[in-house]
Amino acid sequence: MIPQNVGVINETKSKLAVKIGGIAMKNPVATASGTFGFGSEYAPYIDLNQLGALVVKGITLQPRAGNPTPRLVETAAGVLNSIGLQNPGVERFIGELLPGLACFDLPVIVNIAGDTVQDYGRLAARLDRVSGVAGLEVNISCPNVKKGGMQFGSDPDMAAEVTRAVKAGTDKTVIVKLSPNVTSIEAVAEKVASAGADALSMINTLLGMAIDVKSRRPVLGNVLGGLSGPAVKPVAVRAVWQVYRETGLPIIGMGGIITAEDAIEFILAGATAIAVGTANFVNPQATMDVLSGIKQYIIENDVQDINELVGAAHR
Amino acid sequence: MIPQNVGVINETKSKLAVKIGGIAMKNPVATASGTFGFGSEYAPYIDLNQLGALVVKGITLQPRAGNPTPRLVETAAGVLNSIGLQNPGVERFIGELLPGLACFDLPVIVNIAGDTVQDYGRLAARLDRVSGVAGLEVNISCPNVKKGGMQFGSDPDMAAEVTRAVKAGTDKTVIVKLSPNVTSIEAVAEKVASAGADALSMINTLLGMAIDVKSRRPVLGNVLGGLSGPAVKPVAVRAVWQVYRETGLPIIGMGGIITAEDAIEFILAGATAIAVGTANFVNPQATMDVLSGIKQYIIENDVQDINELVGAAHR
Amino acid sequence: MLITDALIIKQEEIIPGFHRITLSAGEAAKNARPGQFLHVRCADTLDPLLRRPISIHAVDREKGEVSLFYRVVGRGTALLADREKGDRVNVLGPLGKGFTMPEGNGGVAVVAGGIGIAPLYFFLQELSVIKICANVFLGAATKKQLFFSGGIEALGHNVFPATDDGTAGYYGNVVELFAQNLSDSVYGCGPAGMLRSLCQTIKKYNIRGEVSLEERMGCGVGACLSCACKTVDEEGNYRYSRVCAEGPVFTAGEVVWE
Amino acid sequence: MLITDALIIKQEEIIPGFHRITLSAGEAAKNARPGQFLHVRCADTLDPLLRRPISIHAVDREKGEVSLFYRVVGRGTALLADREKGDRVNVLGPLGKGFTMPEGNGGVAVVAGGIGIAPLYFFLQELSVIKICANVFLGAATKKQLFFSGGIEALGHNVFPATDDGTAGYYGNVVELFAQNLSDSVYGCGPAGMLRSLCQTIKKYNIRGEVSLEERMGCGVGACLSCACKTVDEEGNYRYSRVCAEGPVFTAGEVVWE
Ligand SMILES: Cc1cc2nc3c(=O)[nH]c(=O)nc-3n(C[C@H](O)[C@H](O)[C@H](O)COP(=O)(O)OP(=O)(O)OC[C@H]3O[C@@H](n4cnc5c(N)ncnc54)[C@H](O)[C@@H]3O)c2cc1C
Ligand SMILES: Cc1cc2nc3c(=O)[nH]c(=O)nc-3n(C[C@H](O)[C@H](O)[C@H](O)COP(=O)(O)OP(=O)(O)OC[C@H]3O[C@@H](n4cnc5c(N)ncnc54)[C@H](O)[C@@H]3O)c2cc1C
Ligand SMILES: Cc1cc2nc3c(=O)[nH]c(=O)nc-3n(C[C@H](O)[C@H](O)[C@H](O)COP(=O)(O)O)c2cc1C
Ligand SMILES: Cc1cc2nc3c(=O)[nH]c(=O)nc-3n(C[C@H](O)[C@H](O)[C@H](O)COP(=O)(O)O)c2cc1C
Ligand code: FES
Ligand code: FES
Repeated sequence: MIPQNVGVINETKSKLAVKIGGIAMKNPVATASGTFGFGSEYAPYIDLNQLGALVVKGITLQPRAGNPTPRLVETAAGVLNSIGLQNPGVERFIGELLPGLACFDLPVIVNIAGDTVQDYGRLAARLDRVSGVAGLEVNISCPNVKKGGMQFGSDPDMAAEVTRAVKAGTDKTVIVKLSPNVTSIEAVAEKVASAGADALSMINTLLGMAIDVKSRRPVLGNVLGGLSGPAVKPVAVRAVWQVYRETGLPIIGMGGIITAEDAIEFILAGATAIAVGTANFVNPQATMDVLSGIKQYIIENDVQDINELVGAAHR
Repeated sequence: MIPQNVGVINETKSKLAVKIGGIAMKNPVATASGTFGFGSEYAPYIDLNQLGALVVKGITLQPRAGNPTPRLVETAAGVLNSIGLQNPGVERFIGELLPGLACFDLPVIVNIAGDTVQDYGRLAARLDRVSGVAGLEVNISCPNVKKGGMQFGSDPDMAAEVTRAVKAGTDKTVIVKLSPNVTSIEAVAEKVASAGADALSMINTLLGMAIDVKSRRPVLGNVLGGLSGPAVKPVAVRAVWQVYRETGLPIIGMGGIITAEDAIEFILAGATAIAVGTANFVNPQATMDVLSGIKQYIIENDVQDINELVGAAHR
Repeated sequence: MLITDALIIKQEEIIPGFHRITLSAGEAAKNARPGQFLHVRCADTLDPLLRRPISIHAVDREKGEVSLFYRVVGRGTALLADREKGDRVNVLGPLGKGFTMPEGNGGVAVVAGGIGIAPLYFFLQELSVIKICANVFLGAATKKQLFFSGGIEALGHNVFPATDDGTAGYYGNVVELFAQNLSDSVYGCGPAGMLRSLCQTIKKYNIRGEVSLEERMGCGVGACLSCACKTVDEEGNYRYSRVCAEGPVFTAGEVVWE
Repeated sequence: MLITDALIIKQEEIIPGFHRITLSAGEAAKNARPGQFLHVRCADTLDPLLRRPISIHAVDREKGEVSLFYRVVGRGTALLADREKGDRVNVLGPLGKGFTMPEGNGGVAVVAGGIGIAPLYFFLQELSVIKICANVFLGAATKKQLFFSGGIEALGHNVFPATDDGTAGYYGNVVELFAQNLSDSVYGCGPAGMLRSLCQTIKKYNIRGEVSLEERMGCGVGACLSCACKTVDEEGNYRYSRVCAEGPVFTAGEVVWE
């Protein structure tokens, strides 16, 4: 019996393989930047090797202390955060954190953020030389940092400029992460695509805030924050749907994925891979539960290759 | 004892009075357009006279059949809808529906929508002559109608043009309803303010969609829909907060208000009045529950006049 | 029409996945008419947010009790099934327009597909009060899903079962079975496909017929226009009617099947 | 560190609004150290979404039971209080860094404000295992909120109560009371204001001290950086530490109060 089972599992495995630019993922399930630390935090709960890809917390050139607290507040079926890109900087990331991931058999994607176009170019060039980095996810959309973030992501031309700078700095796969806080996400996607992006990921958080009626003050230390979690899923699925129609680039879809059904919704909308974010907080095994649910779905629905499902809702 | 109580109630009442442009509201609680029909639907459940204002379903020049079904789907702590402005047209509204509201003692605000700038101007002119209409809420943001809606609301100059057309057509209070599906809601607000709007209301629904993983097709008949309900509250509060800083106009705040605390959050962010939408579906008495909660809050916190709270979180 | 925190008197699982819940709701029991529904709040949190429409299945006016018969298909109905005797559940209603009670002495038929018997049982209760005996065509996938046939006979009606797998009664479609046993008027409820063919049969033989429809609902009270269903009036004008207000019961002639 | 659907053995309302819940969670009981917490899923729906951190209050290793002592302050804790014996509650943990158990024979004090006794009770259980007797300064608004003083004495410790309204023990602030009865090391938990003044006292008299802090949490496992708390190291470098990972227990010297 055992060899048979293994056969089934291996078969399912190969049915699940997807590609994001030059990154081969053994399955479509990635982690969303900033929700999964640098991977090791979740190693006690899941086998990281089972993940399709690991996307680490946003990295900047210099270390950042992050925003004042509170940095997180729960909202209806969602979470507002304003971490403010707290991170040890690219050098300490490369020197101290990345080596720990070398023992795992999975592509590591580094999420990068900068205050200037040059920052992005430099980060790309710095990481280009580093083995163990499969690709870069370019955060042009983080709404928490006053300089940079918001502006790059909300202007198609600026977004394209950042993309070009990153592409110029690296031969690794470049994934540009789009913000939903724009009038036309398709317009940003198109410009970013023409600027040479290999793939897109979406969505970053929605700009939001909460006020405490007792203190009559904003809850978050930083006043504004980014909304994530199930609450935003309809917006995220819509964004993937729209951008899939406009560009031919592979998409990593995210925003409120809790279950395998949520993940499949994104795939049907046009995502080649998906990322699990806020759900990790609720259930540290969420990525694995999503993965096994996807396996079940493709078996039950007799899907030969997960890539058949990508964008299937358009047809 | 009885006279004393009456005194307290009257006193509370006057503490609750607010003004939106030329519209005097006895309290800040209005209904959100499209969620409360033409008022009479909720008359079995609440005393309409207790409302601060009634905002009716969107009205167009000609009758509209609306979108194919399904028109509504539940999402996490929210609802996606694509009603498609089904309405009997302005003439039948004036002839058949408005007279029924004459017996109620509350300002009636008519939500209007058009495909062209001229449509808006004509609707305004037509309603200008009609008594029983306290003001117009200009829907430049409905994402459900392919022509009109989306475009007007997402371009500051177009939004301003619509505002001017409506202002030219009427002396009644003109409230422009802003869409959150824009890169900068402040930019739209500023243009609309300079174009002469008397007040703003926000937010309309967020553009979203849902896909059925069984049929692998979009759930809504119209594919895209508008997201409302508690899920969107952080985005709505943020929009009110941002616009309050930029313009001096009174704001009707809405988006996910279920409880009095939610309403107060909007007021603290800068809303002079608030509207209850999706919550009516959950609880037909939601408007009254919100109102009594606001009363309790101002008594407990010894607030002399609700207007003191407007924008208090900025101070 | 009112809102009540109704006490749960009984929660029964008739067969796996099919529940009957009995609520103490005196006002609703007094005012309910067959074909009307309650709009049920299955959870107190914001997720799931909306109420769920469930037809009134049976009424005991003396005890002031209302029963609902429902199938667990998703989160809302699963949460409702979790509630126990002694808990309270918030209901809004009775809502909507019910079946027209037949007058005179023409033959009356009732055609139910699966869970579609839910509102029709109440209709049959009321028929037996006015001493009308109906032919009841009960369709189901399989024998054990032929619900309440004993109870329906006890009310004085004739039951004609039909099953898709032939495990009981007629082997095949319940509408076919009805077509072989026509009557002057017919009342139907069930899956969309079945109602569509029932409406075709009704038109073909030019008999009187009413069907109860389903559509996703927001408010349940006619305000939000989400529960639209395409209808045509006698002059041939098409429009969207509200299932919650103009329905859920429509005449077979009104409904436009697309 | 693990995730369990723990069976509720007991749910007690100690005084209105203050509950103790006892869970069957063998692994957690075995591994827990005083000061650590469980990350508790109070509801199964998406609203509320996040887990809630609650300190481990008491442990019975033999029975494999863990107790939490919590105050109902919002939706999550209210939902937790609604759960009954026999229900299951999903918990993640034990998480975080606990108190350093004292070594040698210096005097040990414990200072708790209100619900702050929650984790300290477990610490006192462990102290009595290693035969250390502590002076326990229990502060509360009023007499009936001086929790577990009998149990603490039964563990062999000395209890010094202080109440804001003078209804029992010292009339005033528990930190003041401690300042009048200093010891070599002190362990504190309670409201932020109280901990701040406790840290000042600790620095002023240059004694050893640890405090358990609270911050809003996302993941609870160190991944999201939301539970930041400003700390300073021995070289005077400021940084944000994670309450869930580097804490919740910090030395008094590390914490930067702003
Ligand atoms: C007037 C009316 C009377 C009804 N009476 C009964 C009854 O007596 N007994 C009974 O079991 N059911 C009845 N229904 C159907 C019942 O409302 C749905 O099964 C229920 O809302 C599903 O809720 P859920 O949260 O369990 O499922 P969800 O998770 O919301 O959905 C599960 C599946 O059901 C579909 N669905 C959800 N709501 C509807 C709807 N309103 N119409 C059609 N499909 C839907 C969804 O597409 C999905 O595939 C009635 C519906 C209406 C409109
Ligand atoms: C490490 C740690 C251990 C804790 N141990 C205990 C314990 O043993 N017993 C106990 O009763 N409580 C403890 N708490 C506090 C407990 O986590 C909160 O009371 C709980 O999360 C509130 O959830 P809620 O849904 O009931 O309230 P919510 O509705 O979320 O909030 C109610 C109020 O509490 C505030 N609040 C919510 N979460 C926090 C937080 N994490 N920190 C500070 N303020 C918050 C909110 O601002 C709000 O005013 C601990 C917190 C931490 C971080
Ligand atoms: C606490 C937190 C921190 C985040 N940090 C980052 C980040 O550093 N870089 C980034 O591109 N996105 C960041 N995000 C956004 C997520 O990667 C993701 O785009 C978003 O949360 C939507 O997915 P979700 O709803 O599944 O969480 C963060 C989100 C959260 C909740
Ligand atoms: C079913 C439905 C219909 C709506 N119709 C309209 C409309 O006709 N015109 C309009 O300006 N807004 C319309 N809206 C938007 C609401 O007025 C409101 O802006 C939005 O729902 C946010 O508030 P809420 O979260 O409280 O529902 C509609 C919303 C819903 C849910
Ligand atoms: S459900 Fe709102 S109109 Fe029918
Ligand atoms: S709660 Fe996520 S890092 Fe502490």
